Amino acid sequence: MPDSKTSFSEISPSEFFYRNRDLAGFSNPARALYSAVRELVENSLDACEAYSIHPDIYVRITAPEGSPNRTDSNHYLLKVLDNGPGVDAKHISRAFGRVFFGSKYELKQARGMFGLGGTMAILYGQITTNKPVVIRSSTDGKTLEVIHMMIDIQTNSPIILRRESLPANGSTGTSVEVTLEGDYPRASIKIQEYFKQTALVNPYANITVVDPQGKLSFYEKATEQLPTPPRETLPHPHGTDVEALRRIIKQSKDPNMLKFLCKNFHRVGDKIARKFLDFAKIDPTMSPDQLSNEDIVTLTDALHNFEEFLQPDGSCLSPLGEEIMKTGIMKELDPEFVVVSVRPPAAYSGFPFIVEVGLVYGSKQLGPGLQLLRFANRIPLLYDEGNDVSWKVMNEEIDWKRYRIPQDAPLAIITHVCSTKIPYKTVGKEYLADRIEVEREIKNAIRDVLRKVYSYLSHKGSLEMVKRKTNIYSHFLPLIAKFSQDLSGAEALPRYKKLLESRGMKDSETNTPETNTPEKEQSEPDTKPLEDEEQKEEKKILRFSKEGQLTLEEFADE
Amino acid sequence: MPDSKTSFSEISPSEFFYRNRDLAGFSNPARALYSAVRELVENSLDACEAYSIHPDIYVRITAPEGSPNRTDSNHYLLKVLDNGPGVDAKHISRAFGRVFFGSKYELKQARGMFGLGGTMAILYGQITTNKPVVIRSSTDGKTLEVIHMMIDIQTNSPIILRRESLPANGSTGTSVEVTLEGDYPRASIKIQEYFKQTALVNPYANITVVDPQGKLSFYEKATEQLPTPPRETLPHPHGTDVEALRRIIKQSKDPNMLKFLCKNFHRVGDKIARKFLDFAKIDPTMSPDQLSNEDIVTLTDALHNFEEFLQPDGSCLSPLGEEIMKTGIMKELDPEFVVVSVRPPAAYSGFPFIVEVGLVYGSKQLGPGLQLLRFANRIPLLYDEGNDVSWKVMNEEIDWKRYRIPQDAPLAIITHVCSTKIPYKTVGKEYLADRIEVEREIKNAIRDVLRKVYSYLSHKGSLEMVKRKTNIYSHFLPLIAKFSQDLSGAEALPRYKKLLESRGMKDSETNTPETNTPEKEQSEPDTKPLEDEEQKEEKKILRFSKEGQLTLEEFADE
Amino acid sequence: MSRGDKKSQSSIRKEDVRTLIKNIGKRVYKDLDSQIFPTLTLHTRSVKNLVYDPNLRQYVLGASTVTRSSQNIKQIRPFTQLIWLAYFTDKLVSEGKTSTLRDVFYSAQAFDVEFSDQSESDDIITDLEVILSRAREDFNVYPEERSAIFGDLDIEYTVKGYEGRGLNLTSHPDGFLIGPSLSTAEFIDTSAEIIIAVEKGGLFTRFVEEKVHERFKAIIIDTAGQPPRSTRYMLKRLSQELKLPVYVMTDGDIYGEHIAMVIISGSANAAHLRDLAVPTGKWIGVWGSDIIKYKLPSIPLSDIDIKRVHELKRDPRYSGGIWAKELEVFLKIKKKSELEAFAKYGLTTIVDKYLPEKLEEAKSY
Amino acid sequence: MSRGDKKSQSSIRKEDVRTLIKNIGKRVYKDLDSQIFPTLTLHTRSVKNLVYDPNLRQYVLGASTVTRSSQNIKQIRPFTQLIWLAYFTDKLVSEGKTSTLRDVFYSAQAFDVEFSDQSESDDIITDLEVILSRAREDFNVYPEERSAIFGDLDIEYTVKGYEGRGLNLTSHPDGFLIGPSLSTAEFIDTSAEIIIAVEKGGLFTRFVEEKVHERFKAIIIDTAGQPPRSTRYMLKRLSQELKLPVYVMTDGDIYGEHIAMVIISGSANAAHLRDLAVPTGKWIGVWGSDIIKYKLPSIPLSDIDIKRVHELKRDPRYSGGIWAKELEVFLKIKKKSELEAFAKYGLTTIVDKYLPEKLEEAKSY
Repeated sequence: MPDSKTSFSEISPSEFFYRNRDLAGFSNPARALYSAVRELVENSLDACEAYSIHPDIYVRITAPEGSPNRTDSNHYLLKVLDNGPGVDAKHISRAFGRVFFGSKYELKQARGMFGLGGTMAILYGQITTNKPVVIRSSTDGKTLEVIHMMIDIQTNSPIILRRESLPANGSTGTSVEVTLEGDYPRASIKIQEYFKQTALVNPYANITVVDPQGKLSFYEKATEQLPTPPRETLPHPHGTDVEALRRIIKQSKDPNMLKFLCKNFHRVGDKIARKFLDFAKIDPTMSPDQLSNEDIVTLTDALHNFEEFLQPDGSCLSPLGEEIMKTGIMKELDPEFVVVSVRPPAAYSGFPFIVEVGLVYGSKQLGPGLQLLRFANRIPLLYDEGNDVSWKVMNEEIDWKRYRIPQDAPLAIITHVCSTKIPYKTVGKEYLADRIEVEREIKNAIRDVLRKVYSYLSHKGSLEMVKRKTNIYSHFLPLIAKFSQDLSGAEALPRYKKLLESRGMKDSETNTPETNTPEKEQSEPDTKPLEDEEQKEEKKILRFSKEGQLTLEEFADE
Repeated sequence: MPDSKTSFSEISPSEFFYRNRDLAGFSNPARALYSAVRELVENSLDACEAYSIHPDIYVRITAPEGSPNRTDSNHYLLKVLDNGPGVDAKHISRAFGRVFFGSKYELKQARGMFGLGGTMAILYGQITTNKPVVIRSSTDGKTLEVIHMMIDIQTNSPIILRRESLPANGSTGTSVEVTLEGDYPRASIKIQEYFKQTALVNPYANITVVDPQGKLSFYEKATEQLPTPPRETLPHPHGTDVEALRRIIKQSKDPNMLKFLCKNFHRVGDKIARKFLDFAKIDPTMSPDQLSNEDIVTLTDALHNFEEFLQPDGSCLSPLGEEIMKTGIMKELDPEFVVVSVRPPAAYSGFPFIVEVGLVYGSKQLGPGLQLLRFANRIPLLYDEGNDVSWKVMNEEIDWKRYRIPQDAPLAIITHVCSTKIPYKTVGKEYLADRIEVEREIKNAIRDVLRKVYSYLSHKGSLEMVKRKTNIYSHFLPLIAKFSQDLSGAEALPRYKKLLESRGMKDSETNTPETNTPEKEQSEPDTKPLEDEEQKEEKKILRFSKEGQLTLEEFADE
Repeated sequence: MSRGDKKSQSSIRKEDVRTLIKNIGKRVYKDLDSQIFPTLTLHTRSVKNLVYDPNLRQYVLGASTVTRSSQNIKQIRPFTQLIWLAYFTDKLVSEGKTSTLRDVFYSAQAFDVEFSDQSESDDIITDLEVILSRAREDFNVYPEERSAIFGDLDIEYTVKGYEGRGLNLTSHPDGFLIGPSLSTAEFIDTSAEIIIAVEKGGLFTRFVEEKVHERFKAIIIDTAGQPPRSTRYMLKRLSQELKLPVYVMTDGDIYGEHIAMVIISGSANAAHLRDLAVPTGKWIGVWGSDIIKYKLPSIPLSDIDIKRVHELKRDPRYSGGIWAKELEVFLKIKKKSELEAFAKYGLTTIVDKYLPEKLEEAKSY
Repeated sequence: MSRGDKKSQSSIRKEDVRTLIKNIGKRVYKDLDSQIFPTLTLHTRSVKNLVYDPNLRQYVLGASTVTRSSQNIKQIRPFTQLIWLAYFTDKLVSEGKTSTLRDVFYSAQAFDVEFSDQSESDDIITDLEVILSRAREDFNVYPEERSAIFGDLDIEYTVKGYEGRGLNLTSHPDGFLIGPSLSTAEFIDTSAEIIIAVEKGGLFTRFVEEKVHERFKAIIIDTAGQPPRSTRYMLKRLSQELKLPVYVMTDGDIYGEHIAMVIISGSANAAHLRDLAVPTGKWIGVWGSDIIKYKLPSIPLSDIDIKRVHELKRDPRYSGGIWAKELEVFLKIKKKSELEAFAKYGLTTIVDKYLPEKLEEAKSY
């Protein structure tokens, strides 16, 4: 048999993503422009927050100057400037010019997940316009490092075309200028929505955007409060696989298994470690070096199956928190009513995560009908809503009827999942897989906010009713008296006024009907919807249309 | 500012996919087992076909032997053995132990797209079970190369644990044995469906599958005819970006632009090259080396915008063709009626593709209601149907009412897209993006098969009618005569028999009512549905339910 | 010939219901006058409190009761509406006027006791029915739908303006609407020996044309599908006062069977009422077995039909006799036919052949 | 008092239709006898051939025709069915029987010309209407739905078995069904001066109870929603033969307005027929402006309602007068009310106040 037909070759990571750029969200000019904007903005936000700096981001999209002999209508110059800590001179070229080189490979929450986005934007710019990227960075406010460079895709390495050190203007930060093919007219709606929603979950950031028409949008910060920056964390036993375990063993110098466990795993103390070793039938004094390949597999299984490990704590996570989330919502949506539910930390496969859900009622910015805004690690997710776990929960897991929310209520649900590892289904970071643990937390949080809006709306309704009729008894009792007089043929009205007075004394009963109703068990239709909701099999009565609007399916009676 | 907070690091491609294995379809034990099976099987099929060998694939999934001190219920040994050309001894370890090393990086049609799948299966096995993979391969039928190896994920390189050369049994081929964590009970339905559908589009292959319960399924080949293997092709001008152009220029030694174009691009001859150079205002005698960076961008734009380049031909593609597709369908579905429509080659962004669509009516293997089977480069696509372009076309672009197909008709549509580059949306290869060009071809092919089934069903109806009443005139004319006699009060029947005899002579008219009807323009209701369908705005009357079943939405009249 | 012998039945009934209504008012008045928050107690209408009475062969309300109190802030509004309805219907009866369900909904607005929608006012009307154990027709509240009657029956109106005027129900060959006047008319004289209720207006017209009333000495009633309660009440009165047997003829499907069942055994929705069932009535067809026997054109049962059969099989009213037997036949043959299907054999076949055969057959079961 | 002066109108009409039907048969017979494949030519009923006639204020069929030929293998079956239908209805008319649309569907089976479904047989019935330019009621085919009439009108039946028998239409206070007998009855005498058609049975009963027939010298007709054609035909006859003005009272919404429009100007579906419109009729309410004027309880228009308004605005029948004006009002106030809404002011307000005011108002427009 000839062997000439099969020729083997190797490609670099850059080459891989160059060939398969669709995978990273760079599938067409409109989508690519959107992806480039968000990847660079998210890098900037991550950098600022890691140093507890209030982000001040400037984004400009323009047609590039020059190029007199051709039309550049579809080539855009994208500039993203931040006030972050800057990038060390020695790292700049690789950080932006090498795929799989970056600062996002630690076990802590960050917007970036794949260490890929910024480089992809630059790579895409280069293959569509052949223009170098210009990076400016200052880490001390004194010197500004300026680098013009391109990427050698075949070797996955930067080619520096020009490099200079200039005096800086006193502030630190990084700016990236990349020229790329784009389609702003088609991308503009998503880009605007992206900034609007980014401002919503990052209300401590100033963001300035100048579009190709020169229109400036300024999203001003509404709070000085920054979320606590996440800390790097040790791996949780439940999320440890054979490969990870082997690496830890190799790196650690711990004399015995007990120490080894306590030092290298998240929330494993002496007591739990001993319990675990007993469970796994491993001698606590044994040296980790002695573990055979077979032992490592057994140990991994044991780590997965031991149920007494503590759940991950949230120290490596940086949720928005109720206050910041409310601030952002108030700022961008200005609703009549807002409520936020922050769930305690939970974990899937050993990765900790926190779900935060906001509910907005009566915002003029939102149309009628239910809307869903999705966020993950403070990134808005704008594409492929129908595949997302939040969408699934709202569509299939919530019994909307119970909350008696009018069909066209101006309601928005805002879900935010933060985690050391967001379970994205694609490199394009657009939707979350339906991990059962995440699904459960989202469900509980949504139910929580729905309960609150239900009670808000009920109370609002009650108050309005009470306002309209200062005393419900004084309205109805005279009517009962009149009708009964007529029916009984009596000559005068019955002496019911004393009764009315007795009611007048107990005015509280009419003012807070929700809480003081004495015969609560009889008023079933009102309280039932909120009882035992967690246990009961739920009926699905609300469906999202393709546009994300909520529509009601009536159940016709037999 | 301190710089200690930002620590940069680099990861290898293996490391990247190790961390993000969800992206490649290895998200949980059930899905991972399924993905491992298909990646290895598809490698085997690709290898055989490249050498025009009738594939003979043996797949076995078993619980591994040994390991007395632990339960191995979730660890499976997967073995895939083929009769392909084998892998050269010098390539084996890297081909299976290095991400981004492979034989699939040429511009021709193959099942593999990312050069990733086989290695991912091995990598996943290793990180879940810590067991080495065993690869056996013979390229000459005399020597069998056996390699036990693992992957050093951090460096993306194979670690050979044992290597031996043994005498072979006379046949060439490769076998891979990988031990991995799996969940066969949950994966089994998809795996079975996978083999069933694979047999459908690869009817020239023998496939033997032994499941963990020892049950053997044998999919026997039904034809000796192999599809023509695809040839590697030159890039098409429309699909060339700046980076690609630069590389071609660097490699080529052509003296002038005219030669350069003719030699390096798909279907560019002297005449077209001259026209193009005139269009791009480039001197045909200019040396390619003289092109500046700026020129390359201008040239790329010109290559994209020149509309007179020929469409890619199908030489680099290997469609199944009508005959093989029908054979596969008959073999696996045994339907009452089958029709296949093969579209001419088309292209999106310079990548050639061919759409083939089969339609099956009345198969006992299929339930009632419309079903969709999707294939790309002879791979069945089983997940995420709702996101696929074929689903979109069937759901939104086809006016089912025109084809008068009963709501619960036992109908299956089989779409096969083959291309040098399938526009997958994810590395998991589960659904195709809705590229407009692909969408159009699928739409046309589906309409074509629907027209054919329509005429089949109509004709079937007519024949049955004719069978029932040998002569339609001899049934109705006497009735007309009788009623008219009664109405007119005449004493005898009218003398209509001569008329009947005249009809008896022209028997053809009753036997082929579809073609010989003289007043066709009057029989509007029957022919209208199939006219002007391409131009008219279509109503959408059929929707898929979540399960892929077709349901009818009635349009109520005013 | 048979003759109704309770001449003033209808007017007695009306007086009776007024007394009951007034009693509610008196009780409430007394409470109020004693500075007690008045309450009303009525039988619960929830599904749990529905009891099948095998002797009556109908559903009745069980023992469970619920108390509506004017003291309860959530109940005072429906309580007032109920008292208002008593007041309103008392006026209706005394003035000899009728009201539709829809009218009740709107009328409340003038008295500041408005309902949020008609289902709410319909509910209160049913509450009053439960309290009084009387059908709403007894207090002059009617739905819109009406069916028709034809046959040799002399009636005498009791409604205002027509008191004492008589009519023979063969005098209009399109049939007479069964409205408030006819429901409350006295039955004076008849030569009829049976009552035949048919499900469809088309067949009703056919029966009249083919003189079924003369040939079979029958009074014919068009139930117009599932008969409105006024028609069921009419059937009940005809059966009881004239002592005539009632035969029901429906389409050959389970919906037809259920129409017959409701006429004969009452409906679950009206479990609180006893005067709407004709327990001696007989369903004479079209049975599932007739579809076979008469080779009727038929269409297959749909999935919904089959689901419905299984539901009915769990209903205790269907637990025996022709009811259970024919359900099984439908399930077995999976076909249904319409009354009009007999037209295949000529328009009059159903009268000339089917009807006499089925009436004969009915004697023996 | 007015008096119908074409005494035998109905029977003349029947004879007339039989002649027309028989002529079809004769023509077909002649062709067959001459060894020619018979054909029938009729006006096309496609939307393209619908023409609005502003003088008649109704849709009529245009000049385009279509020929059905027994030579065409695809047309011979419907051709035969059409001839069969002529044969069948000729029998119906001669024997004085009626048939429902459903009966026609089943009856065909006996003659081996079966229809695949009722819509097919309904289509053939319409074809026959087009050929004869006569409504199906003229050849004794009736739909099932029926509405009712009440008022001082003496009629004389022409149907078999009742020939010459008379009836006064006040003799049954629940109203008389408008069925085949009444449709074909002769109008003998009346003291009525106007005809009032109301959309709803509930209001019809109210009008009877409140003696609208006496107080306003009116014949009252319950159209039961969109009136069946037999009722529109009845209205046409009452208007023409008795020379009485017709007033239409509907719910205060665009569907009500459209019911009035169809009564007055005919429907697009019956563009081939001229005897179903009452061009002198007047819609007296409930208008959109009445909702405001009388402060009626109302509900908001739905999106579908609003869409429907825009559709109607494009309809030439709505291009002026009260029709256009009130459409605009509905669109502006975005509300609708029902007739029953007047019950808010008491059950009799609609009769005591609204009706006289609107009748007065109708004089001036």
